[in-house]
Formats: sequence, C-alpha cells, structure tokens
Amino acid sequence: MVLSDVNFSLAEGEILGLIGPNGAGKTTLFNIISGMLKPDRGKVLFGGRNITGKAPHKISRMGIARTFQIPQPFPEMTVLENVRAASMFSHGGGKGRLPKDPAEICGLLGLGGKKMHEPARRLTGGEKKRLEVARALGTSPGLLLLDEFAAGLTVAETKWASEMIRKLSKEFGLTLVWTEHVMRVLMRTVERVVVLHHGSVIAEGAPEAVVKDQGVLEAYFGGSSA
Amino acid sequence: MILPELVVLGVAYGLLFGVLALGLTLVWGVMKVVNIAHGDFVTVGAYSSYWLFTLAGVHPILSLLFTIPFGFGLGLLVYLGLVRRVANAPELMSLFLTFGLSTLISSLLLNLYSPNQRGVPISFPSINGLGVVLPGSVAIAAAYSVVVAVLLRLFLRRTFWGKAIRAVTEDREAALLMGINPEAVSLLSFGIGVAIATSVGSIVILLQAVTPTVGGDFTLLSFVIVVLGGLGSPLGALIGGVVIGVVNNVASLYLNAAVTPAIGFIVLVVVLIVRPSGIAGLKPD
Amino acid sequence: MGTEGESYKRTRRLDAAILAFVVSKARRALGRAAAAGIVIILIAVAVGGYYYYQTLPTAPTGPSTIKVGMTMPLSGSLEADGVMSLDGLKLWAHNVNASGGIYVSSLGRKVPVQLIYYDDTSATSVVSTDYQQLVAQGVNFLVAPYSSGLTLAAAPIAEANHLLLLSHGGASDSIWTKGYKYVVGVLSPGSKYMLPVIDMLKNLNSSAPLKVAFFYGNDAFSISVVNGASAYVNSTSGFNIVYKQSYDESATSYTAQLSQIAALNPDVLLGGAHFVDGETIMKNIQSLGLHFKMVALLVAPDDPHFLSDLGSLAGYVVAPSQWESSLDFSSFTSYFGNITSSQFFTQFNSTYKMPPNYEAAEAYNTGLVLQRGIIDSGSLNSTVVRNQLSSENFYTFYGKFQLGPTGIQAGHTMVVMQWQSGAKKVVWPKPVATSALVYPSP
Amino acid sequence: MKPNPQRLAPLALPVAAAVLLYVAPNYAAGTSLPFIILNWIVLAESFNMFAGLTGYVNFGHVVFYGVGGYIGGLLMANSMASPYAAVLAGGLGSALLALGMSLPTTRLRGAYFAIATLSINEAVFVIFDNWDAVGSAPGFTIPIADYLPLQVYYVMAIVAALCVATMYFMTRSKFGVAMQAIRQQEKTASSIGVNAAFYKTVALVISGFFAGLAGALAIWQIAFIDPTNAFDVRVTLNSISMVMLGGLGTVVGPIIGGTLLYGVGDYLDRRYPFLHLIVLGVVIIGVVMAMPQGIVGASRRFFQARRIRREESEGDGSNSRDLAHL
Repeated sequence: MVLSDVNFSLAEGEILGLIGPNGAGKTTLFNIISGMLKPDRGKVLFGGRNITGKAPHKISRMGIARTFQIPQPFPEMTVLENVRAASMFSHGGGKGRLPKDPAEICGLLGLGGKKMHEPARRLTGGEKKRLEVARALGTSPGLLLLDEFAAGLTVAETKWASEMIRKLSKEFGLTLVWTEHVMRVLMRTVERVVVLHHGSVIAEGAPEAVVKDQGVLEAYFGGSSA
Repeated sequence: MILPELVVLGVAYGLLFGVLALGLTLVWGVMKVVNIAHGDFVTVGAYSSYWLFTLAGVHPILSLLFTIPFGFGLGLLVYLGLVRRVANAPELMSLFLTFGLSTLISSLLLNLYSPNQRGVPISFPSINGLGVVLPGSVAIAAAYSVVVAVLLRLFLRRTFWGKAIRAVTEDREAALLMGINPEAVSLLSFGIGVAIATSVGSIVILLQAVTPTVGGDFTLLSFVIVVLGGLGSPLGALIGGVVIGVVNNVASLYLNAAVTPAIGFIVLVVVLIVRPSGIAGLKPD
Repeated sequence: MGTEGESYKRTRRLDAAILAFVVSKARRALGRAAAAGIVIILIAVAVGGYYYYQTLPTAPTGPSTIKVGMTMPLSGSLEADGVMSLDGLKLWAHNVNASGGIYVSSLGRKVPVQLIYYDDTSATSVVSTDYQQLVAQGVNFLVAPYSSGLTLAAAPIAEANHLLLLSHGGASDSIWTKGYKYVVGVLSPGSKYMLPVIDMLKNLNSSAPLKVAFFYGNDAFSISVVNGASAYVNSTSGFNIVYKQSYDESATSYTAQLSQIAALNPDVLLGGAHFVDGETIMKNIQSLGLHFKMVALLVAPDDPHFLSDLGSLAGYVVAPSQWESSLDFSSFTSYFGNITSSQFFTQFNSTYKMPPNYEAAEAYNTGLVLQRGIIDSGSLNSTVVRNQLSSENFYTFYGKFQLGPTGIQAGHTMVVMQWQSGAKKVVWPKPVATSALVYPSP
Repeated sequence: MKPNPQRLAPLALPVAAAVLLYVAPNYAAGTSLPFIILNWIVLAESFNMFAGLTGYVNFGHVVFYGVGGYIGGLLMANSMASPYAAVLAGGLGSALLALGMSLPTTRLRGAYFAIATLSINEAVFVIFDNWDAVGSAPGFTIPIADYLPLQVYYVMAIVAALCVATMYFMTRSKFGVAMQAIRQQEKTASSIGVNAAFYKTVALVISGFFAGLAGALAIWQIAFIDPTNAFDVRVTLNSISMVMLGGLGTVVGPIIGGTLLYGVGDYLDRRYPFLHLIVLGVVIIGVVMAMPQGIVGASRRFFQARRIRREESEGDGSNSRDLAHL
C-alpha cells in the first residue's frame, strides 16, 4: 500500500474518525504510526517528539496503543492474562485516568466475571474485538488507534461500542483515532473526520460537512475517479 | 577445461536434488509439515530398485514404473495413517512425528536388509560435447529431473487438482471458501511428494550405493535447497538445487574437498540474512 | 503525559503487583511441580532398583562364565562395520563354547564365554555410558567398539578400571600415543596400511618417478593412513606426490575433484575411506571415462559387495588388506587356534549367509588373542592377561601377533589384494601372493 | 482427609536430592546412567528454554553442546584450567556464540529460522572437521588424570538442578509472560511493548549457556571429542523428542521426557540391541498420535477433566462449558 501526502494532526482528548474505502491505506497508516512499518519519507510526531521508525515496543511504551482489524489476542492466555500481560510491559504515557487494574479494565469492556478466566481462543468474534480494546487499554495509553472496531458487530454491540468510545474519551481523557470502513456508526460518534483515498487525504472536517463532500461520495460510490 | 565441466556437472546434479526438494516443498507449502523422513523415502525407492534389479533383473530406469506408483500409494497410506494428525499443527509436532517415522524406516531397512551398502553394477557411456564430459548416469538423472519438473509444472498449471494445490499453498482459508477440500489436496500432495522421493531413489541407485541410513543426507540437502529457493515455491526449489550444485562443484576447484559441503550452508545463511524469504520467496510460483 | 515521579510510583506499584502475582502463581505451580517431582522420583527409584538387582552378585563361588563386554555401532554411520565385527566375535564365542569354554588353570576347569554387547549407535556419549555400566556389571575383559573414535571414548574407562580393552577396529595410531596401558591392538595400525602398496610399486622399478595422487576421507583412520603413506613416500625416491586432499564422506559425488585429479595426469590414485564413498569414486571414475594405471582404495574393495555392486567396474582395483581368505599361516610355528582362513571363511559364510571381510576376521582374531592370553596366564584378571600379552608372539589364521611397547600391534603385516577377473587375489608380499599384480590396469 | 499428592510437596526436593546424591551413584550401575540422563535433561531443558517458550525450533541446538565441549575440552586437555573452570568457560563460550547467532537469525520466522540454524550446525561441523588447531577430524583426548566420573556426576547434578530452576523462574516471571506472548502472537506482543528481539536473544543465550555446560561436562566424562560426535544432529533431534514427549514449554516436561526416552532406550538396547530403534520410532509415533501435548499436557488435561467432573457432581454446574470443550 502506498501512502502519499497524508498530513493531519490530533488534539489531546479528541476522537478522530479515519475513513476511506477498502485499500485506502488506513491500516497502513496505523502500521506506520505504531512502528510496524517504516515509512520511506515523512514524520510521525507524538507529544512533540519524532517517533518515526521507532520499534513497535518502544512506541507502545510511549503511550500509543492499537487494536488489530482481525483480532489477534494471545489465544492460550485467559482474557485477564491478556490484559495483564499488556499492563506488565507498557507503563503508559497516558494521563493516568484509565483504570490500572486489569480486572477492572476487563469489566469496563464487558469481559468481567467468569469471562475473565476463559482462554481468548474460545471467545466469540465480538468478544475478541472487545478484548482487543481491553488489551490496548492495559498498556495505559494516551492515544488509542482503533482498527475497524465496529466491523462485524451486531447492531446492539455496535451501539454499545459507540458509547464505549465516547466514554473512553470523555471520562478517561483518551485520544482516539478510529478507522472504519462502514461510516454510519463512526459518523455518529466522532468529532472530526479525515477521509483517505488511494493513500491520500481527500477531505477533512466535521462529519456533517464531510458526508456532503463530492470527492468523498465519489470515492465511496464510484464516479469520475474510479 | 575443468570449470565449464564442473558447472555442467553442478547443474546436472543440482537438477536432481532440486526435483527431490520439489517433493519436500510441495508438502511444506500445502500443509506446513516439515518432513524429516523425506530422505528415507529416497532410500526406500533405491532399495526397491535394487531388489527389482537383483532378483528380477529389472533395469532401475524401468523400475520407475514401480517406484512411482508405489511411492504414491505409500505416501497416501502414511498421510492417512499418521501425517493427517499433525497437518497444520505447530512445526515441532510434525518434526517430531516425521523424526520418529525416519527412525522407524531406517531401522526397519537395517534389520530387513543388513547394514551393507547396496549398488547396481550398471554403467552408461559418458556424453562428450564442446569439450565437456558428462557422465551418462548423471545425464540420465538430469534428464529425468527435467521431465518431472515439466510434468509437475503442467500438472500444477493446467489441471484442477494442480490449481487446487497452488490455491491451498497460497491461502488455505481462501481455498476453502472456493470449495476446495484442503484435506484431499494435502493427501494428494503428500502422495506426490513421496512418489518424487522414491523415484529419485531409483535414479540415485545409478549414481551411488546406498545404506539404510543414507536418507539423512538427502533430507538435509533438500531442506537447504527448499529454503534457499523459498518455501512452497517449486521453481525456487529447482533454482536452489542448481545453485547448490554449481556452488559445491565450483568451490571444489578452489577449496579442499572436505570443506566444500559447508559452502552450500554458508551461502544459505548469507542469503537468508540478506533476503529472509529465500531467493524466490517473494514471488510464489 | 505524566511526570517522572508519577510514572516511577506507578512502576513501583506495578512491580509489587507483579511480585504478588508471581508468588501466588509460584505457590500453585510448586504444588504441581511437587506432584510431578514425586512421579520422577518413583521412576528414578525404579530404575535405580532395577540396576541394584542387576548388579547383585549372582554366584558366590568362582565365575561361571568369562564375561566379555563391548558395545558395537549397530546403528548409525558405522553400523555396517559394527555388525560385521560383532558377527566375527559371536562366531568365536560360539566355537569356544562348543568346546566347553576356555581352560583357566587357576580354576582348574574350562569356563564358557559370555559376550555382553550393546548398540552404541555410533555415538561416543553412549560408548562412555555403556562401558561404565559394563564395568559395573563385573565384566572380566572389554572389547573395543569398531572405529578409532569410539575406541578412544572407551579407553579411559578401561584404563581407570584396569580392564583389558582389545582394539580390533580402531586403527588410528593416536590410540597408542595417550599412555593407556590396557589398550591392546590386534590389527595393524593405520600408518602401516598403505606401506605394502608403496613397497609393491617400488618393486615395479619404473624408469620415471611415479606420480601419486592422494584422495582420502576426512576421518581419523584415513588421515592416519595417508599421513603414514605420504611420509613413507617422501622418505623414498621414485615417487612424486601431485595431489593430496581429503574429502567429505557423505558427498554424493566426487566427479569435480576427480576431474581435477585426472588433469594432473597421475599414475596412481591412492586413498578412499569406507564403503559407500569408495564405490562412488569408482562409479565416478568410470562415468567420467578416466583411467589410472592403478587405483588403491581403503576398505571398500575388500568388501565382497564391492564386486556385486560394481560388476566389471571392480576390475583391477587394489586395496591394502588386514586379512584375506586365501592367506594360510598354519605352517608357521607357534600357530594358535583350531581354525584356518579358509575354514573361517566357510563357517562364517554358512552361519551368516554372507562372506566375511577382514573386519570379521579381526574381530574373530580378537577372541583368539584373548583366549591365548587367558590360557597362557591361567588367570581371568585383566592386568595379568595384559602382561601376558606383552610377551606373546604367535600366529593365528589372521597372521602374526606381537605387541609393541605401547600396546600397539607390531607383529601383524598388511597384504595387498587386487580384483582380477571377478576374484580377489593377493598380489603382495610375494611369499603369500596368489597371483601377480596386473599393472598398469588395462 | 482426602489423599492429596500436593500435600507431599515439601518432601519432593529433599527426596529428589537424596536420589541424585546418594541412591543414583551408589546403586544405578555406577554414575554413568544417571549422569547421561541428567546430561540429556539439561540438553532438553535448554532446548525447551528457547523453542518451548518462543515457538522457534533451534535446529542447531547441538552447536552449543559441541562448542561448549570443545572449549571445555581444550582447556582441560592443555591443562590450562581446572576442569570446573573449563566447564564454566564452555558454558560462557556457548552463551557468547548464542549471542552472535541471535543477531542474524532472530529476524527469521518459522521454518526459515529452523533451517538457518541447521545450516549453521553443518557449517560449524565442517569448520571443526578441518581445523587442525583443534584436532580436526580425528579430535583429541583429555588426559586420564582428569577422568573423575564421580566428581563429574555431582557437578552434572548441580548444573541440572540450576538449569531446571532457571527454566522455572523463566516461566514464572515477567520473562515467562513475554515469552508466552511472543510464542502465541508475536505482532501483538510487540504492540503491547514486548521487545521480542531482546527476549528471544536472552532466551537463546541462556539456552546456549546450559547446553554449553552440558557439552563441556559430557567431554569431561567421555574424555574424547571429535566433530562427528560434538555436532551430531541426532543430539538436537533427541532433545526435541524428549521435550515433545514430556511436554513442550513446561518445566518438568524435559525431565520426564529425558528420563523416559533415555532410560527406556537404554533398557531396550540392553535387551534388543538390534531392534531398539524400531521400538523408539514406534514410541515416538505413538506419542504424537495419543498424546500430542506430551505427558505433562496429557496428565494436566486428565486432572482438569476429573476436577471439573467432581465439581459437576458436587452441584456446581457453572463449568459445563469447559467440560464440553474437554
């Protein structure tokens, strides 16, 4: 995937929606921010520091957490162990308002009680998605990158997810970047949207404005650019 | 003119071991099984041809008509009885199982046929051309390898099952969605893999004598070639075989013969460091 | 993003949490480990108990058998040699026991022989373990495993426990340079293997110096053979070494090296190592269309399979040999043993359905040497028998036995054989030759 | 009081110590059998430290054993150090080698790692096979004065205990969590701050250290070393088999696997010197078919299933899902 001319910034505590059709480069962008890919050119700044090309584990320790589009938990560990592992290695650069106790984080994501002691491989698809977030929160991040969090969730789960994300931002002061292929839920939740297409930013602004943008519509529904 | 001769020899031997590695890479690509017993199937093929020659006077090349279907059937049995259980299990598991299988095969051969070396007293006139002498038996080995490689390529490209094998190698889950039964593909490719090994055995008996434990050397060689060429890449296996063959032969011009076997391994380590997925690893054939 | 102090405190708290976690985990795991520990201990006690009962003294009065302990490489890279050697020794034990055993004068009766043998899988670590166990089982004498390397792993145990170790398949001279007193060689050492071949070539009285190429296996035995041979060649005139390199014995072909050697146009190719490599060299020589006036290889041509595997390719290949079935020493004075070479050949062939090679003869002869030592000293004590052997000087079907000061075999001499029209012929030394050398080979 | 094997826990260590220190050397046919079993346990456990914990197959494990043996052996043969120091030097030398080996290889994944390490094994073998300064192919011996089986045995016992203890702490610490994470999902591990390359390197270095000690001790005992035996790929394969038989990634797995595989193999060799390898092959295949998790894994499952059944019958039906899975 090629990214070019992607330029945007984030304010603390903000929820930024990152949208674009399949193959627009959303996951690639996340991989670059989280250090899993090295960009040929360009810079990633975090809290004023240049973090471009740093190793993933270092970036995690600086307070950037991420989830994976296809959940990739530690399958043989229980839910609680997954989150506890995360809290062991990253001491987080976050504000510190997030709960520190792994069990509490599990509860927050609706994975408390008996669920907590179940091996991750036995979770349902939706539960695995929530575990992705719980594990990311375990690292006490300041910035959370959510990759296609709502994809594949039921209607009820989607609604819950949207509330969850708002809560993370408002209650715990977390900064979030959320990508989604399906826009509807995202648009209801976020404050600002960046639209990626063919590896470039084609629009940026409030959700209401962006939906009306001609270029965005073309990117999604085909048109002159296709 | 030693150098061109060594290069030709290297290519010829390399083709044979490339084809042997082809059988290994097929199995590896489809079911991620590391088959330590691969070389022992070569020994089984060599012994079959030896006995056919000694007892019934069947020429080893003619005995291919037996060793190929025999190897295929043996492969099916071994897959259904044993390997099926470890297909797609962690590598260590298949490694452990096939190590047990290798131990079993070589010790059975040892007890059945004694540890003595076995060879067939057949020789071929050598081929002279452009100042290069190529031993007849080596030329036959190279020709056989080319035939197998071409047939296998046609099979993989043109037939339904061949395409199915490629599909499973590239993406098992996608193949499943396309309606391909990966179990059947695994069965088929293991059968083909073993058939290639046993048939190479029939050729090997023309080149050298064998003992029950000689299989380990063939396994090692095929491993190196497979990785050098890139896992799951048939073309890569052939290229890897030729590279190893030529490097080993040419290196013997400049280095003590006892050192040359290390050259292949050193080349492999260097290649892996520079290009962690092998020579042809990036473009699966 | 949190001050330094905060993050430090958080780290401390986290560490405490981890510690608590580790301790709680450890407690539970200790319980589990303990359960497993008990299982292991039970196994260990069972194994210990088994060996304890194994080592309990069996009979209170005098030994009922002479226990001869050994390992042999019955699997692994040396299995062919190991099986051949073991068969030779088994035949000896069978023949001795058929006559009631060996007469031990200190006991005043014949005592049968009991061979105790294990498979060492061609690995020194197994040799070391098994010989210590043989010692613990109370063997009277030890026979070395086949090959120099394995013999060197058995030697310190024999030495430390003052048990005679008879070497029948360890030819490397280095075995007798370590100061071991209990290691006795029955066969000619490696450095002497090729000497009769060179003597034979010298006897040809060729006008121009003979060009010699050495191409040999990279192992202790072959190296000591070639070092001995090349030193001898250098010390005499009439030879010119044009090539000297070792090779890896697991190689599948030697065509590259042989082409190079042929380009140097030598008269004689000397070398080889073991079975498979020797045959491969012959096949490669033929398929490359090369011709040497003489090819002399170690070990491989001596094996009867050499002919059946190679057919006409075996023609006129020369090999140094420890023993051939045509050799007859029965007229030599102080001849020991109720068997001649041809009798041994016939009996071995009918017992094991394959003709013996010299490894089998060496092993049988090892039994005879032990037998002679016991009879002449009248003792089953290894030290006594070892001292007896230093003063012995006799012939068996295998040839002469006389020890050098270090225990190395000094009496036995090698012969040279050549495949002629599908039959093995002894061609040197002249007094025992059954045919004249064909040189240059057609 | 119900009979509970866990109550006997405090007894386990002293009993094990007594077996190692007194019973084995006195009754088990000299020290050689217990010595070699302990040697194999260390080889298998050190293999397990890396492969069992990270999931990467180090096919060149025997390189550590051989190089440790060569370093220790050379120091002993030339009387340059006391055997104890020589053994330690062997371990440290192999640890250093492991560090060097980790630089190019820890970048490689799965089978590529396995074959790269196998190639290193072959290359190292050829180097030692042709290196005259270390005796080349014929190898060298250690003077008889250093032949002290009982001492070697006790040092071996201490090393084995240290090795098992190290593995225990490696699995029951933050280190163990990191290793689990790397094995189960390496990408996720790095996303939560686990420095995978660092942990893999440390594990390989510790693994190399203990395998090197085992090699040096083996050479002290055997008093002879040559490249064929020092770099025999069968040593790696046996270590793998022992670990798989006992239980991959577990602390006690290699102890059980090593004891059973060598102990049973030795017994079979005694009884059937020509057939023991056939039996070994059958046993390995049987283990994979019947207990793919190894003995420790199988017994764990057995006890787990029993516990759940007991809880069920006591009226606690909440675990029915687990039962369905088992």
